[in-house]
Amino acid sequence: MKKISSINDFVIKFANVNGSGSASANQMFAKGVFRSGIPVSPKNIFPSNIQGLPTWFEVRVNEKGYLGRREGIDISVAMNPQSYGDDIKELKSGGYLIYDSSWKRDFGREDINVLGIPLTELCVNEFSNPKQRLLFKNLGYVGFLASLLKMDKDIYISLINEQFRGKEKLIEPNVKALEIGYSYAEENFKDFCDIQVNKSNKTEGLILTSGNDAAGLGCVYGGATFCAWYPITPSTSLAESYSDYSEKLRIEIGTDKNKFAFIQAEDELAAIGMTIGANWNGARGFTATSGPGISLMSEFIGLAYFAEVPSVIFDVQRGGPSTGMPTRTQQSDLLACAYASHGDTKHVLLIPSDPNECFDFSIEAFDLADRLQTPVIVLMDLDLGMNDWSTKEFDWDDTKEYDKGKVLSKEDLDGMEKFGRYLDVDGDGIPYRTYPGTHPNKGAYFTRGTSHDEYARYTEDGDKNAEVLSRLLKKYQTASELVPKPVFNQEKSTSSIGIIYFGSTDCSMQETLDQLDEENLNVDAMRLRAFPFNLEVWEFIEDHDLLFIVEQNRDGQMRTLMMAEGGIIPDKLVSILCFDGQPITASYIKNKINAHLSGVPAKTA
Amino acid sequence: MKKISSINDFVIKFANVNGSGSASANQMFAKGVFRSGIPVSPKNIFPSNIQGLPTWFEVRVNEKGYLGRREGIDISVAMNPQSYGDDIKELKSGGYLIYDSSWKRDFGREDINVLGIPLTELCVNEFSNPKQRLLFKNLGYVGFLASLLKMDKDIYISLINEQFRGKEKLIEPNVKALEIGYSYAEENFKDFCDIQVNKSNKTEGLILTSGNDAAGLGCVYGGATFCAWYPITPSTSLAESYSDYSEKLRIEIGTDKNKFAFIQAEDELAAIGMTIGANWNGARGFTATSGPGISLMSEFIGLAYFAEVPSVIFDVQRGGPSTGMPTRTQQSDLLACAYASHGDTKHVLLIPSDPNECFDFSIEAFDLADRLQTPVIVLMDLDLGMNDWSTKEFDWDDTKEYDKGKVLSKEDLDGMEKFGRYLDVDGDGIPYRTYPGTHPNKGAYFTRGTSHDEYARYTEDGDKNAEVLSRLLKKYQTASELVPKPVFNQEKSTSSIGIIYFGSTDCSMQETLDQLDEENLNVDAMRLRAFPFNLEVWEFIEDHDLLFIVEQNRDGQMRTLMMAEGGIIPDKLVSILCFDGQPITASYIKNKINAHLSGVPAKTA
Amino acid sequence: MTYITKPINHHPRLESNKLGLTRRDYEGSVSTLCAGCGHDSISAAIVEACFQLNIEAYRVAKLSGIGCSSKAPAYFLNQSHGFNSVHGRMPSIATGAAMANHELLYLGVSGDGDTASIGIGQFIHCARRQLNMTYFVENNGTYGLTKGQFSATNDLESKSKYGDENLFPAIDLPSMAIQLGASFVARSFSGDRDQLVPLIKAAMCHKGFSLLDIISPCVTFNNHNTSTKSYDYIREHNEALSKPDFVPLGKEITTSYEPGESSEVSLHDGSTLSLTKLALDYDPTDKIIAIKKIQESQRDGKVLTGLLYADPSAKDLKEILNITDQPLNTLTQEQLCPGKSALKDINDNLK
Amino acid sequence: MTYITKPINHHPRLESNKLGLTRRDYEGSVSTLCAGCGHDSISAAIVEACFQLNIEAYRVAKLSGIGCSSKAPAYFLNQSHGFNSVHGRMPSIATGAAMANHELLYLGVSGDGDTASIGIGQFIHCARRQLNMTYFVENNGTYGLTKGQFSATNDLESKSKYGDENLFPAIDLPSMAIQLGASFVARSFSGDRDQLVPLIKAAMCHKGFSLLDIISPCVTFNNHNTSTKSYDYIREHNEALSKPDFVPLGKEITTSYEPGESSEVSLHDGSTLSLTKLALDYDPTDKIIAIKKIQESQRDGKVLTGLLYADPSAKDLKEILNITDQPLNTLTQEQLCPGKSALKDINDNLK
Ligand SMILES: Cc1ncc(C[n+]2csc(CCOP(=O)(O)OP(=O)(O)O)c2C)c(N)n1
Ligand SMILES: Cc1ncc(C[n+]2csc(CCOP(=O)(O)OP(=O)(O)O)c2C)c(N)n1
Ligand code: SF4
Ligand code: SF4
Ligand SMILES: [Mg+2]
Ligand SMILES: [Mg+2]
Repeated sequence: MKKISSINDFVIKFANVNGSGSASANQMFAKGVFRSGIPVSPKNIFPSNIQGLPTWFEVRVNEKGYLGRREGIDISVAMNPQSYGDDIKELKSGGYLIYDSSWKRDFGREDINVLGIPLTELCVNEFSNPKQRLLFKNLGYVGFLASLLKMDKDIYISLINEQFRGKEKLIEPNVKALEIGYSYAEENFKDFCDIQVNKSNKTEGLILTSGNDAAGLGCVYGGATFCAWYPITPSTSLAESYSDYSEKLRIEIGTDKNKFAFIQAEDELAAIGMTIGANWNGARGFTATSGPGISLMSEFIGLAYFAEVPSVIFDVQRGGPSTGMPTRTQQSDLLACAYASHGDTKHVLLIPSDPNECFDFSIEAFDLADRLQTPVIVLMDLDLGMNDWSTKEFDWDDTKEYDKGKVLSKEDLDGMEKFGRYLDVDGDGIPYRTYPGTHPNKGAYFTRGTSHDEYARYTEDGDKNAEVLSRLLKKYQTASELVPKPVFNQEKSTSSIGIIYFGSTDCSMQETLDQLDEENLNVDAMRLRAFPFNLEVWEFIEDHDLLFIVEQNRDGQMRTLMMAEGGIIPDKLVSILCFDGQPITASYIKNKINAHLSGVPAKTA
Repeated sequence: MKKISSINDFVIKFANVNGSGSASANQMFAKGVFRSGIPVSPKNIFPSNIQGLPTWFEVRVNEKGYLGRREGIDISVAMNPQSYGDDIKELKSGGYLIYDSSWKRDFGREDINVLGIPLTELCVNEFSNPKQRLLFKNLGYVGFLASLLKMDKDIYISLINEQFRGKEKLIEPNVKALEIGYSYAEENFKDFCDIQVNKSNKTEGLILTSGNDAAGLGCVYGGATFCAWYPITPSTSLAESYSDYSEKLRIEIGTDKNKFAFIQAEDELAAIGMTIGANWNGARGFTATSGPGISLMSEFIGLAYFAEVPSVIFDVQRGGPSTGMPTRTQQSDLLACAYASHGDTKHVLLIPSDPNECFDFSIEAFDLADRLQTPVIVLMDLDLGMNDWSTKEFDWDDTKEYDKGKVLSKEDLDGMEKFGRYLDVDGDGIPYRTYPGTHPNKGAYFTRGTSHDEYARYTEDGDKNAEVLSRLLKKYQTASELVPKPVFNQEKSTSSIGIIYFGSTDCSMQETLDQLDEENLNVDAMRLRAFPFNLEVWEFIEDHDLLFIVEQNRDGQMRTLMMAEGGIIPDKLVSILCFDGQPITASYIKNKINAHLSGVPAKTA
Repeated sequence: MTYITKPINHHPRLESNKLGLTRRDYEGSVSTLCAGCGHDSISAAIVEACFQLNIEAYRVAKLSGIGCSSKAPAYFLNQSHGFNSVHGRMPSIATGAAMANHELLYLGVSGDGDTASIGIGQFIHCARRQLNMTYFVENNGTYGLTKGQFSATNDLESKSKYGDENLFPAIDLPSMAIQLGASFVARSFSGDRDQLVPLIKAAMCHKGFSLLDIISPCVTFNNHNTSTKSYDYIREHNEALSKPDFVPLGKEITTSYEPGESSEVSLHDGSTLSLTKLALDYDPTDKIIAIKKIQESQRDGKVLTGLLYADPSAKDLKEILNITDQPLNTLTQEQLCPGKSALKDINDNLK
Repeated sequence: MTYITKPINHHPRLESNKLGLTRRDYEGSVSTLCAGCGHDSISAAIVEACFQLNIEAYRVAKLSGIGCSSKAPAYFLNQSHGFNSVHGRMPSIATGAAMANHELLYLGVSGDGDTASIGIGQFIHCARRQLNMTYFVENNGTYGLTKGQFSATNDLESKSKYGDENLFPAIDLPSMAIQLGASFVARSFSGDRDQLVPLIKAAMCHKGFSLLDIISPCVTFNNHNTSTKSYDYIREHNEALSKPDFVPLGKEITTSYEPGESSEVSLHDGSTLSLTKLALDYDPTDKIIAIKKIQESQRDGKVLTGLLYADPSAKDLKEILNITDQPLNTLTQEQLCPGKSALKDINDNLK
């Protein structure tokens, strides 16, 4: 029998039933690999449902640090008879199938290695409480894998100990469950598997966390004191991360009171309204949502744009349109965000590509919003937001100071002749603002979404209003200079072919680039990190004759933005699109590029 | 003293106080000119307020039928001392100023002709009721003008008679008020004025009405039985027109019951939801709104797109962004409408350019929505919607049949093996639908905004969902073949320069084209009437080296759509933009074109 | 999802009703809700009510928003058209649909999140317009589908699965509906089928807006006062894990008690719910008394169940708007289009 | 608009308060509302209340939605920051603002359209959260700014300026607010300054959500029962015109009556409004009684005015959320940023 053989480089997929407690166990498995020093990228593929439906958990283990999704499964932990059919199909020839052999089964494939462990039986024997019997099957297969892959069991025992700190009585049964699986494998499958996890040191300086976790923490570091949100997958855990970290890091010593306000709003319209209200009053506030929420917020986003109130919005994108695929990933809200709301509007977008950057860009978002006095939308996606990534440690420079933008103090006002809220004093399109309650008789003004003049007075004079609208374009120009610059994979462009990509695509792109390099195809690559586009973006485009632009949506929305904003000759922008809700893979991108270059359509559709 | 001299070609502007009853009188003046056989284009320039603020009413009288706004006022009827300053400024040298000389005034300009009529005095003498004294000043100056411009007084007397049909006791005092002004002019300014209205026949086949009136009537003719709306300027009168016409044309004989439902919703989200619900059930339903409403509706528009429920939405655009300039005109909701909602979406837009076309396109909108099973947005603007235009008579062909699209009857279902709501049976991307309650055991399905397969079953299979999304692109392609084609000003393109324009810009554009022709500049022109763009649009673009695209917004939104959808070389698309909330003028367009061609920036900014 | 997780509930008594249909003919697809979810009990009660009323399923329209509860319409009446719309906006869809064809029976299914938070505006205005529909609130005091946040109907100071305390008072939908002019308002409990089925039948037969506020416990994110019993072990386990993702299989909670009586129901988390059934002599036609009763029971920590208020003579929206008896969606072009002749007058009027 | 239409209302008594300010110091820009609009009377009452309470105007934030009423904040307290937001969404702006700085005094001004239709959801949830603000509903039963459509607080069967009949029952905001947990709820009449000013003062001093539902007649699109008196001629004239655009100049309607008494007020269209003031011995601390009273008066066609309900000991949102006493918007970077040192632990936890 052929056996896949590999060290520290494989994909393992767990098939479970939703609500059976598997997610935590699977995550623990991944963390164990990570602790062994090998980068992992676990991905949770879950239904929009709470209990009883199939759910999968795919972990790519890769010592080189390729963290994008990869097609083909090497090891399948098939714990859900409902999905056996699908699970078997995906398994590569020579792969390993692990299943609960309490009920024996023939899987009808000769080219795979089937490993049975009678998990249910073992747990029934060991545990009396029926809930425990169910729950501990999960840790059972984790133990089984630890032995199979020749991992250090103690890593898992410490993980259990850490997890149940404070609930010590839970440690023992959990460890016991782990041991059951471990021993069973030791006894029955010793040295069976040719895939191994060998200790390495490739996770030094890395942490394992999700973009939502990182962004929530970034909001704490960025000085956000206010969050209003409405639950929606996949953004919910971002708001929760902010709340959890705040509960730890933002309690006033002595009084035990909160140095933050966290409000579950009644809907997205209220969430964004509250966010705008808080920022208007000088607190840093944000909201987090996903596609449908962006649609609902769009009237208010237009208000914040036109009345020039800072506000930070996280859009963790999911499969659209409409309710769409709430538990799948896409990058399809670009247009909805960039031009949100009726009338002429343009918004600042930040697009991080890994949790570390989610942390940094959250902080940056508040600075930019305050500096530019406008909504800043941080565009993430489900894959980046909800899955754990092996990412660089968070870093913070204690000398960094918040940029609260152009805010006039009482003293500033005292020294002023006349305050004009919307006067372009500095020629950068950004006016000065005052917080309510600053000065007894100076600096008060009316914030409004109706047409207004430089002194914030209501006007129906079309020319005056047109001046304000034109100044907003100037501000937008300023924004393009302030937002994060693109990241280039090369110091200097040397090819006539360029690749443009952004967001969570990064992890697969790095692999694609290496593959292309191996094939001796010289390409330049640029990762966009923000909208409006800065000069570097246009230069890169200018410098290349052919540009692939890789997006996880149907309509090539980033390409639309580039053409709309930059006057790019469209023929040179070739879209590579993936919109099936799965994270894009390196081989998909590579195939599409090769197919275009060779004139033969790629096989993968 | 210089006097402007002109027959049937001038601009008169009335300056009044809001809420003083002037709008009806001014409208009557315009209608009198129209009845004299000369096309007019009255424009109401009103504040977002109910009473006490300055308001203007500008009437262009032009025998050639140029109905766009024109700069420079020939006659000013200055009834509002608050705005004397502005009103005087706009008056051309040699122009005529009419004012209420009950309070004498020196206007400080030597080059204009000042005509005083002591209206307040005259009315106080004639009427005892204080409300009447105020109200009848308006008819007083109408009478004055009738004499001054040598018009047929009887036209106004019939207009009064018609207006107060059913309230006959109001006729006499109104006529009396008219006579007061008329006699005063006869006595004091006989033959004074060199501007005259001479009877003509240029209004044959024309009517004087607004786009909102026409569209509301079109909805009646188009078979709409349902309207849900929420009041918002400038779309309110569209819904009201539908209701008024329905009250007349849609009452069931015998029972006196309504063959329509008209619901003032609690907000725009409800209005669009109701509209979708009605269409889902097979009735033709619509809603009418303006910018902020579109933003609020965008979540639901995405649902209708993805679940493929027909729905018709009128967006009567006003000055944006945000609450913006609610009583001014713009064409700035193009992007918000074309790509409304998060995720990948594209919507069908119809863009009429005069009330006659508003009528036709309303009818067309229902056919297209039903045929394509998707939202159709009719994009109008305040100028087109709320102002009266001299437009072609409405026409209806009694042989025309409503196209209700692909709907399966009970008999159809009986003859079918298996019904698949989202199956692309005909290869045009448009599936078949069933109305609820059609068949006892066939054809029922679940309409949803979540991902679904061809049988309308919920699915989380990304490939299946991607297939549906791809089919929607095919449908969009079909749509481009079904929507109204552009209108060309020439049979064949003969120039290398083209002009692209749309909507209410048409009236000024015709004048521009004639002016350019006089200057011997040969240009081709195309009026867009719909999105997605059809082949003819692309051919026109292909055929020209330089294209001016004229829009009443800041960001060149139509240009963005063309570049995004068509892969147009951007350098060849030159924007001419006007976004001060006033309807664009012929000379503005002409100046911009000339300036570009000569390389000298135009003076008007 | 095509995976089958739970067996279809086969009714022992396969008797048929006047239409010759069995209960099975009123069922829907297999539920994907958690085992023991109250919402499934409500679906079963709806099936029973339709069976007993001899309803033609294809003349029913099932409408919902988004949430576990809003998925429920897929699990009953397979022969009915369904519309699973967007979060909180089912009432507007229902309004348009019912105006287009008033002859269908409209069942709206919503959750407490869907109704009392994002959807409260549409709920209020739909009730106020007296739309002829039966509006089910499958009320579990939590956001089931998004994993257990508090909803606005949750009781003040009750605790979540994760130990958080609810800080805000509950919105009482029935008293709100009564004040707004709804003409049929009842409250019940998902597990009290004896009370529920007749109430559903009555609501379906009522002309005008009928609200059924049905307490429907959520197995997974149960919302009632934490009284730490058997559920404890799992709760603790869940709290200790970073991704609490274990849902123990629950059983349907049922109860049965007489008018005028009270019943203490044990919930999945071991806490209790105190139900009080309106006495037989309660007169549900006086709004003022109804609201007072509800408020008093609230003050006393009890949940009043039964038919709280009804006005059998109320007009519904179709009548209020004086709409023709022929469904609007069946009017023909001849009935709708005024034709060329009528245009002449209109054109003339505009000259 | 820079045009001046109405003279600033010069107060005869230019006395000053404890801060040394006169009433004029509390005024705003010149009103652009219709002459005689009730909203202007309310602005005047707010000026008076602030003057009497010695409020520092710059420590007040004035928030509103969209509508004639929502323009009103421009017409009082020129030294206060104002936020004229979007239609129906002022409560969310207020919530965010008040959390950012709880030390300012928040005055929210809204209309009945802004609150009871598009804004009912935010109104409800803001009340339920006990936000510390005074919420004014300048209630005229109509959509003034969009020219006279019925609002959801309009009485059933009353007629519009154009003769249309209102088909739906009125939403009663005070009883809704009381049920939702608002801790100060009062109703008054724009023209009853003797009642209004003390109520505004009390509401401003109250901690928690205070609702002032103030009947504020609209001169132009008056909404009460058509009793065809002097207004008639103009109404008829307007109906006959295609664009009814004449607004006769109105006078402010005032009244003054004692607790326990009733007052019949003639409105601009000649119809009457029947006000009843709560008696001196009315106890406004019992919710159940308050709601019953309101309902009974409604049944009898009367409008009950006065302080309907108050709970002086209620907590407000800031307390409920246990937020620090230092306004959040004044916390410094040192107080907010956990710094590099804290990151080490966090990073370690994620390994
Ligand atoms: C606009 C929008 N916001 C948020 C969501 C996410 N969401 C889905 S269901 C739900 C709450 C459901 O709660 P409830 O109505 O009580 O139903 P339950 O699941 O408890 O039965 C939310 C917030 C969404 N789908 N759409
Ligand atoms: C989203 C949105 N929809 C509609 C409007 C139009 N609009 C402006 S004010 C108003 C109603 C105002 O009524 P109310 O709140 O009662 O104020 P009033 O003018 O009567 O004082 C409406 C519908 C708007 N500005 N925004
Ligand atoms: S999460 Fe709660 S409401 Fe949702 S299906 Fe499970 S038990 Fe029912
Ligand atoms: S229309 Fe009515 S509410 Fe608006 S300002 Fe005039 S009187 Fe006041
Ligand atoms: Mg719920
Ligand atoms: Mg109002």
